Amino acid sequence: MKLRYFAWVRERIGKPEEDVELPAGIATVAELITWLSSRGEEYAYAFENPKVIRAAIDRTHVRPNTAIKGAGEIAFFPPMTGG
Amino acid sequence: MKLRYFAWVRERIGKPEEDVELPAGIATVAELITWLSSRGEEYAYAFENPKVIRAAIDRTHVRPNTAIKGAGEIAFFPPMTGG
Amino acid sequence: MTVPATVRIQREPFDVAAETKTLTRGRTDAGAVVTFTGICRGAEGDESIAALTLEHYPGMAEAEIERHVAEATQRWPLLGVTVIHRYGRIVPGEDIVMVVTVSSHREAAFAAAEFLMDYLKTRAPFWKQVEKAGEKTWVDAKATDDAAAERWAAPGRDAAE
Amino acid sequence: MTVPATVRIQREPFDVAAETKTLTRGRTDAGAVVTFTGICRGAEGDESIAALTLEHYPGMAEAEIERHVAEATQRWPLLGVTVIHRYGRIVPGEDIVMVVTVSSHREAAFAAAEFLMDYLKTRAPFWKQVEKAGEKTWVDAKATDDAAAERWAAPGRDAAE
Repeated sequence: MKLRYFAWVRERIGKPEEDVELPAGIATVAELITWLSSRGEEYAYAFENPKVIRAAIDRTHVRPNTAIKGAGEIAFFPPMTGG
Repeated sequence: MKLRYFAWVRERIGKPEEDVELPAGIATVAELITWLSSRGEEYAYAFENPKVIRAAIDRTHVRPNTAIKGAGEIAFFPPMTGG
Repeated sequence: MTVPATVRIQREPFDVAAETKTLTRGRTDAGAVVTFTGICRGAEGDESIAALTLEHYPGMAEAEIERHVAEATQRWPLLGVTVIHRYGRIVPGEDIVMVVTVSSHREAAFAAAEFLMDYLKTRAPFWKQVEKAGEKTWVDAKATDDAAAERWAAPGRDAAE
Repeated sequence: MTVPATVRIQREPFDVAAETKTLTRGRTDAGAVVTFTGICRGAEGDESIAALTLEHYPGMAEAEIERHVAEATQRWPLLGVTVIHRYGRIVPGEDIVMVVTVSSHREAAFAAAEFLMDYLKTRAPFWKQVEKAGEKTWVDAKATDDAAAERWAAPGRDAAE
């Protein structure tokens, strides 16, 4: 599964994207965040406040309880500040 | 006193402006309209529905019960349709 | 600080882009620019429009718009405002009126532009005559425009002011 | 009838006047044009800003804005919409984003432009980094922007949609 990171999430993790093999039992966006946080200091730092993290599956905004099954690309980023 | 007419008020009366000598006892805009209406058919036609007539004294919108004392120029016109 | 405010009543066409540049050129405190342009349409329902002719009350039109521009600069933190209203004969596709508002933030720029347009529609002494199939008729004032202008009224304010 | 709708995400500057002409040229049903331009300011409070750098999520940014443009054309009787959002490094005085809406009447043009700007601020995947005194920091999302976007939400609508 392809993961993409933007803005300070990208800076904290130290890379813009990566391919990961998910362990069994990770069903939702929130569970994916919890698992990523356990992968190292940089991830723990990026996701230290999960409430502010936004996610998109295949380029559509999703909520923490959205199922990730079938996702091609999941992105994590801070609240948007465009416009 | 100088009177000015605009749009269909002007067309119905047949002139854009005139100077009039007011008889005594005309104190408000509404009274002025009543007096003008009595001056001839064209005035009666212009002011046949006084509720839609708007007025300005010295280039400021006023209401029917506004006193006309001291006015230099009084204008009558239909509701505005600019913009 | 005085807010740059320009009001012009003219027969000639105007250039919204040039007016906008005049307001924003050389300043870096502007974060939001809203422009409104009102254009003469070529039809109303099924009836085609040959032209509009706008009559105005010279002197009062400027004064009335200037009063509302001054009110807008008091109600919202504006950095600049320009209002231009044309009069005379205007054919479909030609511009009639423009408003440009400049502010640090978008809310003020949008609100002030809408406020000014609502007031121009209902309070500025202009009257539109429309030419359709060789006949000229005066355009009726719209209740929806009065309602739009009403939403800006301060409580207890005299409706004729 | 399909409403002409253009969404562009680009590094290059844009020309609001040219984009407006593209939308209105040759048509006489347009009665109202509203443009919004968002500009990089040179200061925030007492601190001067050297530049903004905008990061975006390519592909999603276009798709997300296109979805909201489509929603705007369903909610209001629009005759045309153009949205252009820049990315990359932008210095004070330069434009960041523009929206043009065209309609027969002003209410629809104003409402659609405000709706699109509120959504761009809160939903389009762009992130601003600000350079002040040699330091780069990510701009925090504003609660006021979220509140502004909320006012357009249909009742019962999923906040994450």
